[in-house]
Amino acid sequence: MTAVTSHGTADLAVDLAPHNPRELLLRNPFMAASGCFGYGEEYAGVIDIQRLGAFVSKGITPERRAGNAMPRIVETPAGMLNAIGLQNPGIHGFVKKYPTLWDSWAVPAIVNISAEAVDDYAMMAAMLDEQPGIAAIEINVSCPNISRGGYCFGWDAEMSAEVTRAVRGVTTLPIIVKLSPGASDIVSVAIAVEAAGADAISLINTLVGMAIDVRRRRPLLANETGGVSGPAIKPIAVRMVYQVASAVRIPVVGMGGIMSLNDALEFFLAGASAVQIGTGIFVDPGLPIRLIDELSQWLDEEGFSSFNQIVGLANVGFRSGDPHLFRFREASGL
Amino acid sequence: MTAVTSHGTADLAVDLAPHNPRELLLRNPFMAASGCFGYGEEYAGVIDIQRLGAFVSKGITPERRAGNAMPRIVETPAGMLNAIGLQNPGIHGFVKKYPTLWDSWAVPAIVNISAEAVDDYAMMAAMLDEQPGIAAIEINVSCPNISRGGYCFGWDAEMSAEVTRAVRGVTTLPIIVKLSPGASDIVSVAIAVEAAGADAISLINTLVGMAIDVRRRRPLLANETGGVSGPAIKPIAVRMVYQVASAVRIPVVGMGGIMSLNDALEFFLAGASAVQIGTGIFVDPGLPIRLIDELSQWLDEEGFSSFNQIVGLANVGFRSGDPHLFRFREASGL
Amino acid sequence: MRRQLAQVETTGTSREFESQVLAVDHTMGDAILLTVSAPTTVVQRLNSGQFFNVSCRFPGSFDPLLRRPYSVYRAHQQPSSLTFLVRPFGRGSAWLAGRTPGERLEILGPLGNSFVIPPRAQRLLMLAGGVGVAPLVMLSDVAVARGLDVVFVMGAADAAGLLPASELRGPVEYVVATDDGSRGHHGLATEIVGDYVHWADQIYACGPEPMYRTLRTVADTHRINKKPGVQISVERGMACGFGACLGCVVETRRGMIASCVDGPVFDFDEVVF
Amino acid sequence: MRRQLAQVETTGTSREFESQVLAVDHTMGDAILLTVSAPTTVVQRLNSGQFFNVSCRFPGSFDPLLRRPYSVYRAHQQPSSLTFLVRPFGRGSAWLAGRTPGERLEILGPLGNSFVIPPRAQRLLMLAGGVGVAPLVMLSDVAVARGLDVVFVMGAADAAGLLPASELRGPVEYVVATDDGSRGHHGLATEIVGDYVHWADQIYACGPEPMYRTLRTVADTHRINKKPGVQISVERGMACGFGACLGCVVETRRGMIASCVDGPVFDFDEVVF
Ligand SMILES: Cc1cc2nc3c(=O)[nH]c(=O)nc-3n(C[C@H](O)[C@H](O)[C@H](O)COP(=O)(O)OP(=O)(O)OC[C@H]3O[C@@H](n4cnc5c(N)ncnc54)[C@H](O)[C@@H]3O)c2cc1C
Ligand SMILES: Cc1cc2nc3c(=O)[nH]c(=O)nc-3n(C[C@H](O)[C@H](O)[C@H](O)COP(=O)(O)OP(=O)(O)OC[C@H]3O[C@@H](n4cnc5c(N)ncnc54)[C@H](O)[C@@H]3O)c2cc1C
Ligand SMILES: Cc1cc2nc3c(=O)[nH]c(=O)nc-3n(C[C@H](O)[C@H](O)[C@H](O)COP(=O)(O)O)c2cc1C
Ligand SMILES: Cc1cc2nc3c(=O)[nH]c(=O)nc-3n(C[C@H](O)[C@H](O)[C@H](O)COP(=O)(O)O)c2cc1C
Ligand code: FES
Ligand code: FES
Repeated sequence: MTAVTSHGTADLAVDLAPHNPRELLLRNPFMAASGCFGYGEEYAGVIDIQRLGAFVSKGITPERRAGNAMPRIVETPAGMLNAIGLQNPGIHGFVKKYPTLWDSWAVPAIVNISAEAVDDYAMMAAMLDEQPGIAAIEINVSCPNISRGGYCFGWDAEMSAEVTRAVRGVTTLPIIVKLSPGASDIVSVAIAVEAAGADAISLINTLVGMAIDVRRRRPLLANETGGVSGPAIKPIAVRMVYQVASAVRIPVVGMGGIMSLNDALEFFLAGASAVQIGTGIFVDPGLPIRLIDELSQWLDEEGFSSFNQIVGLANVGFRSGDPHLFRFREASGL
Repeated sequence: MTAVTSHGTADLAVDLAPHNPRELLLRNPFMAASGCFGYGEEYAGVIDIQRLGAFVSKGITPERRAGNAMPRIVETPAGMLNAIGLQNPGIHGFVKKYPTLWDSWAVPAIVNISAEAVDDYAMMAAMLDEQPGIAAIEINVSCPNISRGGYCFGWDAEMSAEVTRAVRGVTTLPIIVKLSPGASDIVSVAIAVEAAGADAISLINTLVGMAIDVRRRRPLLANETGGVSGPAIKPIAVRMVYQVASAVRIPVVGMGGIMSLNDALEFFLAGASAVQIGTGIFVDPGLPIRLIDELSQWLDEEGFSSFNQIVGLANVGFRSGDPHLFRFREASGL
Repeated sequence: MRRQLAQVETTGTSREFESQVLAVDHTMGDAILLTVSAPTTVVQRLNSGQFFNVSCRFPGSFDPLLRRPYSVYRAHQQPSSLTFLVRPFGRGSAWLAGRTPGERLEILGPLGNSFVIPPRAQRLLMLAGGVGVAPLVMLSDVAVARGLDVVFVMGAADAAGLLPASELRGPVEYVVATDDGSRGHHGLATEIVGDYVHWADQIYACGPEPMYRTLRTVADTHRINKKPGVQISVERGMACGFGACLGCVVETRRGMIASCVDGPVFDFDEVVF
Repeated sequence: MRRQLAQVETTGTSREFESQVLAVDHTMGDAILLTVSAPTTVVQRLNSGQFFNVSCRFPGSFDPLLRRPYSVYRAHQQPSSLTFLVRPFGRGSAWLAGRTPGERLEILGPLGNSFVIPPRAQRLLMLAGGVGVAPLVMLSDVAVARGLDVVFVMGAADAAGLLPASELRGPVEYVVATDDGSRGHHGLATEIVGDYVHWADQIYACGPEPMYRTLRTVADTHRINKKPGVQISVERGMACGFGACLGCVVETRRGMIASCVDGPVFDFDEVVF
């Protein structure tokens, strides 16, 4: 696959798995985020999905899930809460349909996997390794670890690394580990999953939130809590991308509230080699495709010949591998 | 001091330190948040500050601080980022002026203290214990612990408890510990500070965030990172209050993005015995006073004779002291 | 007019367009009729029951963030435009109801499936609860143009909340009920709908969830051999509008179904309340 | 008119009021003059250089969240009102510039200190950069009413960005500069201001930060014994407007000073750039 830019002259291509022989080459750094783009086909008649850098599927689980009761979404200030409950056909139902469909597509398709036990992650990854049409696996570690009393995998560096190692052991597919913003020390988690064999890191998943229905005197979501996404969380996401990008040497994929080229550039300059768009697609389905053209034009105007030149430009410690300096500055001075 | 409600018939009074003989009796559950109300005097000519339930001072540190370079604030979607850098006269400068001034006021004044070492917290608390005009101490644990490489006190249950114990050891003043939302496991921190002698818990402080100036290719804030406040963080705050209120038996003070009575009621129904308003005062200085009257009217309309009756109404596990059930549900099902 | 009843195509034809407010008319209570320009391709392939997702904020603001779905009340060919019935309720609809002619709106659609008039149906009964009247007005227009018989039952809190009879076109029997008895039957619309159930070949309903629960009882009481069929339009909070987020599902006998693509119109007997 | 120069009281008199847009007039470039109603008590105690914090969003929306500060361009007694000069720039000002007469706005103020005309000053030099012209227009009005001599120097990108001469009232010498040379001096306003420095008893400036940096050189070159004094109005992002958040500080020889209460007007020599 060679890089194709439709407008402008700058090279938009980016490899998200430079250390993996199977590589993960994107034509441009704009991806659709997990849970916000179904399995790609939902948007096939709406936008030219083949132009995307890549898309990530809805989270797949070991068994089929009916999802949570309604209501599943609530709007919050400049954002939304969702508690879909991972409604999906399960890995077995999934492999019957999508790998073959995606194999005929030009756009790289990435499968997002969620589980509550390390073995289940590995089981799904092993099944996906044999399938056609799959460009990479994104591991969602924002799940409760049953064997640890439901403590979230993604809050703990060692637990996140364990999942990564297990998946790495069963597949040569590029692996992106998607971090949870609930981790106090996101940098330690990032360093641990890098060491455990992740090809790239994506962040951030939603932050756990809640809204109360004052009239009915109960939480608005049937599930009580949900995940906050959208512009409201952008400053938190940019900060975490900035920190992680200066601490690891593998590519970082940023997301959280991207609604415009300026938002995407914040992530790129902070050190993201690509971005995912989730809630922004709900609000404006044409957004990711439009951003490809806008980025291309911006790079030309600013005199860059390649997208890679802007990654990390605003990040003094970008890929310095020294997380501690930054962590200290962050906690002080607020 | 007896409870006075200016409108309506419902009793709005609340005691935030029911286990402390010095008690912390508020006429109503509306407080001004630290860093958003100066030392009270700034708003003295603007609103009737004496009607507030209480107010919390700007964070005081062991030494005087000039604060960060500019810019110190940036607007974010439905919120703002601040990195003031704790500009304050230091505890010695503070005690020269404010305790005497406040002693002549009817409104309870609470001092917020910040430090980077356990001893410094204790030193400040000991000094405050002897002063007039101080109703309580709010401990801000969202600070880096110098002796632990800058790891934030508030992210760790034991470190937060240590600060609480040290302060408890030197003062009989009511102590409110203000938790950091950066803690992965906020419930453990809450339980630990309760055990260490806190009279009440307040939450949440700001979330660490960042914004990038795309044109200048550097972080917008001179300090790079700052704290996110305002409506954007409300769902996260409500969730944490809900969780903490069901896990501890001491009063919980909620805050984060309150802009209306409905917002305040979300916190009360989630289990907050009082709320603080920060960013909302910037946007609408009359807000906290207006909310007193609106709450009073709402309680009458809904047939409650006392504010205390609504605390925790939407929280099934309110003060059950069983944090684990909830923690599990939270991590699952997103 | 026949073209409006062609088989529904959902996502394949859905698209975003910038629209201009053409007119704002006051109608039932505080609700307004908002007429906005729309591409001819959109207006021509539209079916009754479909809806559009409208941005309810000004450019540069992200609050409120999500688009709001509005059913089509009427579509017009000259000029190519759509009319929505908007009741100011929360912050999105209040913003929308405050627009003035000439202002621009971002609109996405048409979305969703549509009401179906079975080939041999001649007698159509429509049941509207409050602002739920919107999609039934378009459906009624279509039925009248086809020469079908329509009985239109509407319920509202008071007389001001009722659709003015002049808004229904052609020979439609219009029966009303008000909670306060200020016009028509004193009580719920569901209390009078039973009178027409045996007459009707097909029933259509759009209103709040409690209305559907009462309708269930009415239907169970009056229908002997599961006829006539009932089609209802269900209201769910939505995010994407394309079946991608699964935030808007309706529990049916077939499982959790996205109401933005396989709804908002559902076979009443399929839905689990 | 003398009343407008009474000693400034800041927080004690500041208050929030709901205001109505009375007029929107087009002026320099895409900037507008927004005239809004204000209580007489507010208008009467106002001083030139003071500002108001205006909500730039519709009710129910929290984005953009913070109020925007706008200097008073002119105050009117009949009807009691204020005029702001608003240049659509980002999302807040673009929203504000899009308001139409009759709409309501939430306004907080007056805030801040004000320009001071020293007792014996007779010759006032004003230096305006772009939209920074706003507070100097009010100051110029006051000076003219007092019978003082005013030289008003303004710089802008091009002729369209200049304040029309007709907007300055009374006998004011108006000298302009444009970056593109389309009117007046071809270059920066700071390049011609030197000609008047020795003439002036007092200098007032309001414009972007780079203008102040150039002005520093001009002042250092032309001023022999630290006269005339220079008062500048400094622009800082603000949150509270009452000195409570310390988000708007200006670094001065006296330390970090809140520009919302002890500014926006500063003695130029005090400010550390
Ligand atoms: C298919 C369809 C057709 C509709 N047609 C019409 C119509 O013709 N006329 C009309 O006036 N209204 C119609 N609605 C309702 C409309 O979309 C808005 O919900 C309504 O106008 C209130 O929006 P608001 O912004 O004013 O209220 P808000 O203040 O945003 O919301 C009020 C309440 O609605 C719920 N809600 C709103 N949006 C969401 C969401 N995305 N997710 C979860 N819950 C949510 C919440 O419980 C909230 O408390 C339709 C809805 C659907 C689904
Ligand atoms: C005392 C004073 C008087 C002013 N008088 C006028 C006037 O008469 N006419 C006029 O047009 N403008 C005036 N301004 C500027 C005005 O307040 C707005 O900043 C300007 O209109 C741009 O706002 P916006 O919402 O369009 O831009 P935004 O898109 O919100 O902001 C543009 C940029 O401005 C900065 N910014 C804006 N607000 C903040 C904040 N709260 N904190 C930090 N940074 C911020 C940011 O860097 C941002 O990127 C004045 C400002 C001050 C402080
Ligand atoms: C409705 C919805 C469903 C989601 N489902 C998943 C999921 O299944 N797996 C996952 O890793 N992230 C999921 N996410 C998180 C998004 O992929 C993304 O990390 C988050 O929404 C932040 O990006 P945004 O602000 O652009 O939406 C979901 C988000 C939303 C809004
Ligand atoms: C400008 C600013 C300064 C603050 N300073 C402090 C502080 O000194 N100490 C502290 O504990 N919290 C401080 N906070 C946090 C607030 O007290 C509050 O916890 C937070 O802003 C969330 O509430 P809000 O959304 O209502 O503002 C500050 C917040 C802001 C916006
Ligand atoms: S709104 Fe997203 S699936 Fe229906
Ligand atoms: S704006 Fe808060 S101190 Fe000036």
